Amino acid sequence: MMRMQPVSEFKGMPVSENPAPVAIELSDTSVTFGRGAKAVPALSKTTLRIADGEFVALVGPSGCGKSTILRLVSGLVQPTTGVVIVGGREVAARALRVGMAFQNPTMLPWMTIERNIMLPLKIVEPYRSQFRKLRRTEFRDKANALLEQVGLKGFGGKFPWQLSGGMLQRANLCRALIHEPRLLLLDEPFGALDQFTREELWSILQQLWMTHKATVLLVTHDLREAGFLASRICVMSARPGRIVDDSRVTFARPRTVAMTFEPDFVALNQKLRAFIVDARSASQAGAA
Amino acid sequence: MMRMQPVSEFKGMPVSENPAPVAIELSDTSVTFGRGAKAVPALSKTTLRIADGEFVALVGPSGCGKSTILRLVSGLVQPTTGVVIVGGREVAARALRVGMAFQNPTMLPWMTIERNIMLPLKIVEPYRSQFRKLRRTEFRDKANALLEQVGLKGFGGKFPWQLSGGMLQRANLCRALIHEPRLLLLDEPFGALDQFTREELWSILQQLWMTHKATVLLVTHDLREAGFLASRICVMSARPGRIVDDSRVTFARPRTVAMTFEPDFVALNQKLRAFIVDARSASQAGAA
Amino acid sequence: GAQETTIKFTLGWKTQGSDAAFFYAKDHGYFKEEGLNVVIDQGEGSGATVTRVMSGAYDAGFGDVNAIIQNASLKPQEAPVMVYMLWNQPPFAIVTKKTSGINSIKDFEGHTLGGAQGTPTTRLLPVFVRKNGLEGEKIKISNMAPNLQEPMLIKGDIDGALVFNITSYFNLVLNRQDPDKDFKWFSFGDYGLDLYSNGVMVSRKLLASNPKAVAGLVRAVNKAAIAVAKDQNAGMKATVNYDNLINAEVEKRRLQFSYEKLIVSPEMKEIGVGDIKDDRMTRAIGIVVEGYQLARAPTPAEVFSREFLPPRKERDLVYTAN
Amino acid sequence: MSLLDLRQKAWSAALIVLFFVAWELFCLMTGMSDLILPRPSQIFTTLIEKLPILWPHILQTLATTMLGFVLGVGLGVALGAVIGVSKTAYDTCYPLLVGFSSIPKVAVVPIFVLWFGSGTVPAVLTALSICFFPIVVNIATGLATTEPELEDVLKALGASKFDILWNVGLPRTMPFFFASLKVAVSYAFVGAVLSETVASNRGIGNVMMTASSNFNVPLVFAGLFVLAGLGVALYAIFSLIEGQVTGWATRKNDLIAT
Amino acid sequence: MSLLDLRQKAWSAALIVLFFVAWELFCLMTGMSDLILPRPSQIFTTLIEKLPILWPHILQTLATTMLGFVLGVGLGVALGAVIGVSKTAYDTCYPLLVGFSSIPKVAVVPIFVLWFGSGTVPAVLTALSICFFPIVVNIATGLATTEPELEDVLKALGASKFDILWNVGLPRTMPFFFASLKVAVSYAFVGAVLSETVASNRGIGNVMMTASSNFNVPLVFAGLFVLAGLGVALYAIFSLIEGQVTGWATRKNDLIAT
Ligand SMILES: Nc1ncnc2c1ncn2[C@@H]1O[C@H](COP(=O)(O)OP(=O)(O)OP(=O)(O)O)[C@@H](O)[C@H]1O
Ligand SMILES: Nc1ncnc2c1ncn2[C@@H]1O[C@H](COP(=O)(O)OP(=O)(O)OP(=O)(O)O)[C@@H](O)[C@H]1O
Ligand SMILES: [Mg+2]
Ligand SMILES: [Mg+2]
Repeated sequence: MMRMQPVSEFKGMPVSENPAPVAIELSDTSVTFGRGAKAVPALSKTTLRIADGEFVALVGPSGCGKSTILRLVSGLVQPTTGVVIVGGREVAARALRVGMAFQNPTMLPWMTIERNIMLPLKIVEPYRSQFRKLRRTEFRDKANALLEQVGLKGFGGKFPWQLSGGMLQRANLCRALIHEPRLLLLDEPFGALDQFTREELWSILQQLWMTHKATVLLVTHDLREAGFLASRICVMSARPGRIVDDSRVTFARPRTVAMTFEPDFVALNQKLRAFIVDARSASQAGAA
Repeated sequence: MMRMQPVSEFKGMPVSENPAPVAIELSDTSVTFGRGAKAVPALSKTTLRIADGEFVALVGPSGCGKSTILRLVSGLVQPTTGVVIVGGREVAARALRVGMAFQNPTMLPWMTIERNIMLPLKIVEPYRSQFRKLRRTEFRDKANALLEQVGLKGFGGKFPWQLSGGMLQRANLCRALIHEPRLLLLDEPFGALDQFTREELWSILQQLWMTHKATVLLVTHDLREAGFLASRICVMSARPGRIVDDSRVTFARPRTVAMTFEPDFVALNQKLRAFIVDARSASQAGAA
Repeated sequence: GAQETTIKFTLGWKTQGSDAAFFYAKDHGYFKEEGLNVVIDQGEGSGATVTRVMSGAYDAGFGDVNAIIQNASLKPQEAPVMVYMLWNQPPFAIVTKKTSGINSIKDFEGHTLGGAQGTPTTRLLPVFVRKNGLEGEKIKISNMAPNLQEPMLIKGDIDGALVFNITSYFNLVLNRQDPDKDFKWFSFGDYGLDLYSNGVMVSRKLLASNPKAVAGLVRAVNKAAIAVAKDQNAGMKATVNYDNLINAEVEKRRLQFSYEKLIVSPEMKEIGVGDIKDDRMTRAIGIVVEGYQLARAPTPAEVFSREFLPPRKERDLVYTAN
Repeated sequence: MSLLDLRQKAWSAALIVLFFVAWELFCLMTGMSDLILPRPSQIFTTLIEKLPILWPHILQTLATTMLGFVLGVGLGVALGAVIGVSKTAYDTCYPLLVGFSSIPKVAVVPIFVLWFGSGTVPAVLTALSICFFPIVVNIATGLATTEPELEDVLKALGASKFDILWNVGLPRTMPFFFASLKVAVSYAFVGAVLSETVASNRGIGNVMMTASSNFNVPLVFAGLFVLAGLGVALYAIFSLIEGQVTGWATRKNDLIAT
Repeated sequence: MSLLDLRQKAWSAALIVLFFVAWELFCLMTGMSDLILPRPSQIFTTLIEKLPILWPHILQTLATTMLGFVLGVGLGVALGAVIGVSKTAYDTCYPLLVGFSSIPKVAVVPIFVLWFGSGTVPAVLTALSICFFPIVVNIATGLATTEPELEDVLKALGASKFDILWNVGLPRTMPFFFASLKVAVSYAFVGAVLSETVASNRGIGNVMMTASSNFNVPLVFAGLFVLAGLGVALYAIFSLIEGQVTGWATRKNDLIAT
């Protein structure tokens, strides 16, 4: 078993010193839905820079704007103020190959799971141009291999409504991964899974990241998950959210589940908890 | 702070000795979806008896049939074999006032959150007959009071798609509670919430249960949650699930979040984990 | 031959026995002899024939001269020209049920007459009323489609119908009525409305560009009309040949009716089939101008051209029923 | 958004005007006879000139159409609900209804006239019988394709079939109900006018019939324009209601506009 | 399930037969004249008797209808897609289309005839012009009400508008597309027959017109039955395809049957 390396700088490190090229940059980005009296501020002015190949976890209270940040990065939401730069271009999700697992695993109901998972291959180059040619069965094999990895062997031919909540979520993850994206946006991808399936998938995801070094932005409510997977954890305040803490996680990789029960890891968890408690109470005081 | 009482009989206690009247009874109930070559067994023959006023948590790996059990009890799925008796009548969900929080918080998209939450009042007696009369504003106040309790004050007038995943889940819980059901079926009601919101809601739910003594069947993946809330935890095996363990949880009430970090509680968690690991590996060996 | 001229020809209505001459001419190669390829289409009303020819969709057709008068009044340069007046007598009539208690035209007052909108019978009723000194306000008119007139008359919804006798007579037969015994007929011709009616008309364009074809067409039709007058069975054979859906028995009676009531007349015997008398036409134009409230009365020459008629001796028609 | 909205509306209006201008120019350029296709300017002139005469006819047609339409909507919703809910009704009614609506109503009008006399009753019946089918089809399809997850919300509460229909099925079907109204209202006009041309002493259909036998083609077209105008006016009214009722279903467009 | 299915089908067939029996009895009891409403037995007898004569006419009508229908579906889908996607097109085209479809096609047929001569071309055009509107409306509504969440799946991948239309909008709209086909196909028959009654020497419409002017009412009704039969036959074909394509949307019924 690997030894865990103690971490000293949970907080306060200015992340912008990072020398790697920038994959995602939010500068003073805020989002307000609706207008006038019905306006709902979803995200306060937020500045966030994520380097190429980083694995960033985003944690924060419900409704603070985590999904909104993912949607900004994937170009599904336009910023109300500020800019979003992805892969060097402004809100150009197309500039990078993006894979996104939505919080609500929306599968297209008229397609089988297999075809749902193959969807990115049908849309995204270079797979797109090969889709109609001989490679179709190859792609199908790829989809089924992924399904097997997440424990859904044999469910490729089912329709979405024939799967349980957790199974759908796993299929959703497959769809985000199948085209080997350079930028992976995961919105609570393991929320509906039991602890063991979840831990298995953590390891798989870690393995994937260590081989491909894609940039990953993970939204999660599980601090153990964040600690296990991320190289950096951003904590957000309550709605409208801002980033109130930004910490490096430097445990050695590959990390194991057993590590998460060791004191150092638990200490990290406790620290993060404290931040979130602060953020929540601050916002509640502010609201009162 | 309350002292926690040590628990000795996690396992093996025959539950049928319970003298309270039976609220839910599954006898040799199994469910298979589809037929012929496409048949998917979702639930093995299961026998489960839940007494009136019990708080039962159902845990188990993803896809094992937990939601299917809830759907059996609420009459949404017919058993393939065996019978389901609810409130003394066969698959007569109508016999008891049922409140159900679905795993996927399906709000009717054409109604505001407030109206979605008031839906049970529109359908279920005795509220139904009062709905069109003067009590409408009273009901609205009730809905808004519930919304405030789960931290959604001011969101009653929004439409479902204007809420974040976690907010929807909280609204979903409100809809299950508003008509003060005698039987509460909760399918992972806190899955998309951060730890703190979740813990707050645990306490609220515990409080509710202690006052109203409704029968509760809770599906969850969080063993801490099960331990905190339930008076009995049933562990299911992998698909097609059966109940492999059925334990009493006898910590004194009201339980507090701090209690969940104490050694006895952690020990309970570890024991349950062990069961699930067993169940999973057994099923995987069986499948191989 | 190679030089065949194609003429698109529209009938006045769906296939009827009274159109036998055209089918006979086609079947017996009369058109071919004239170097013509005549394509015969069914029509949507003898008034609509004018529109069809005027618009250029058809070169020629069998239709109502009164509709020509109407159009010639407004657009003398576009209105088609009648070149062969087959129906010498007007078919316009009012038919009443004997049980309705109408014994003379005076009895129309206080009764309801059913009219098909736009048909000459309906349109000319005011002239009929005026010429016969009736009180128009006392006659109620109810509008309906032509094929509803007889059923509604039989049913008693209306007391009389403004009709074409050649159509209505057989409609009553088909409705299992006895049109002679149970019904009274008031023919417009007998009450001062001595109009011409259907004949062969051609477009101004054809007239200008190919007068030889017009002459050929008239010659062929004339020859056929005379032949069918002698042998209606042969005429019916050609008709059934064209459209096997018709009720041959009734249509033969209709064919004979057309000769007996509409074609053969003292005037026809005098001037030959196909021709008109200009003074009678002038009077007829006057009636139409009055009835349709036209701004200008066209001259008979604007409406009818006898330029293409075969010589008088070739236009002796002798009708023998068989 | 309101500015954008205005600009968009202006664009649409301009395009509609453009359509008529193109028509006018087409007629002028090809020297089209007004016996075949009059120019819009001629039609409008005739329309304005003859409006006082046309007015009672317009009211008559509007009244019969609306009556037939309202009855047709009622029948359509009821039949659609039955077909959408019951498989047997689906198998029984659909063939009969498709068969019935494949029959040209011109053939049926005379029967109505002989039974009910000429005038308003057959016009109402024809309007009804021509306009209810699109509503049936859309209501039935909407109900049959309602997501079971939505229905489960009510089923779990022990709701009756009617409760589910009323609270889930019908609201979910509203967008397609309004879609079918657009078809139904225009066909209701066609039906009423059709019947008027067959047997009636009043109404636009009657006017058009007379005008057509007078070779007054501009007046025929004026009648058509009146019909089109009435259709569009009713469409506009439904659109307003639709905007209120089915906003939830077209939220996409809101988001784009934001 | 297959047994249940069979029983259900038998029920439906029985109900349909019952409908005709009721009609027969109604006519017998009221002593209805066959000049107004013939008995089904008379109609079937006439139909079988005249079938050899009717046959070429049936083929003619079927051919023109199908041609008009196919063109109408093409036009309808294309226009519906444009309207469903673009707000400007929605505002521009809807009023024009509602206006156009409020116009009785009887008034338009003569124009087609004057331009294209009588016969097949105006019949095809009339069938087309009468049947495309329901398709437009349902495609447009289906596209406009597609859940943005479904589209987001593709948008996040950087899919083009066309990709989204093809992979999400159209499949999602299929149930309502098929619904509109049921309306469209029956109206296509109406259109073709309408045109044939006005101007054609062949086709069911012509037969019916001739029969009607001969007061051969049983033959008129035989023609109507042929039309209804053709409509139902095409409906049955579409139903088969529909079952394959839109099964996902009606999964509810599967669950009930399970
Ligand atoms: N389409 C929308 N229209 C209006 N408000 C919206 C919309 N989408 C999100 N919001 C609001 O924006 C805020 C942030 O939403 P977001 O989905 O980003 O939260 P989140 O951090 O992902 O929460 P959760 O953990 O519960 O999923 C919420 O208050 C929500 O109500
Ligand atoms: N409608 C259906 N048709 C076919 N199979 C179904 C259907 N609903 C559920 N299943 C199957 O039944 C099994 C149990 O599903 P269920 O939803 O009860 O699981 P679960 O225990 O709730 O899982 P999770 O924790 O992932 O929500 C799954 O394997 C699923 O594929
Ligand atoms: Mg979220
Ligand atoms: Mg579940």
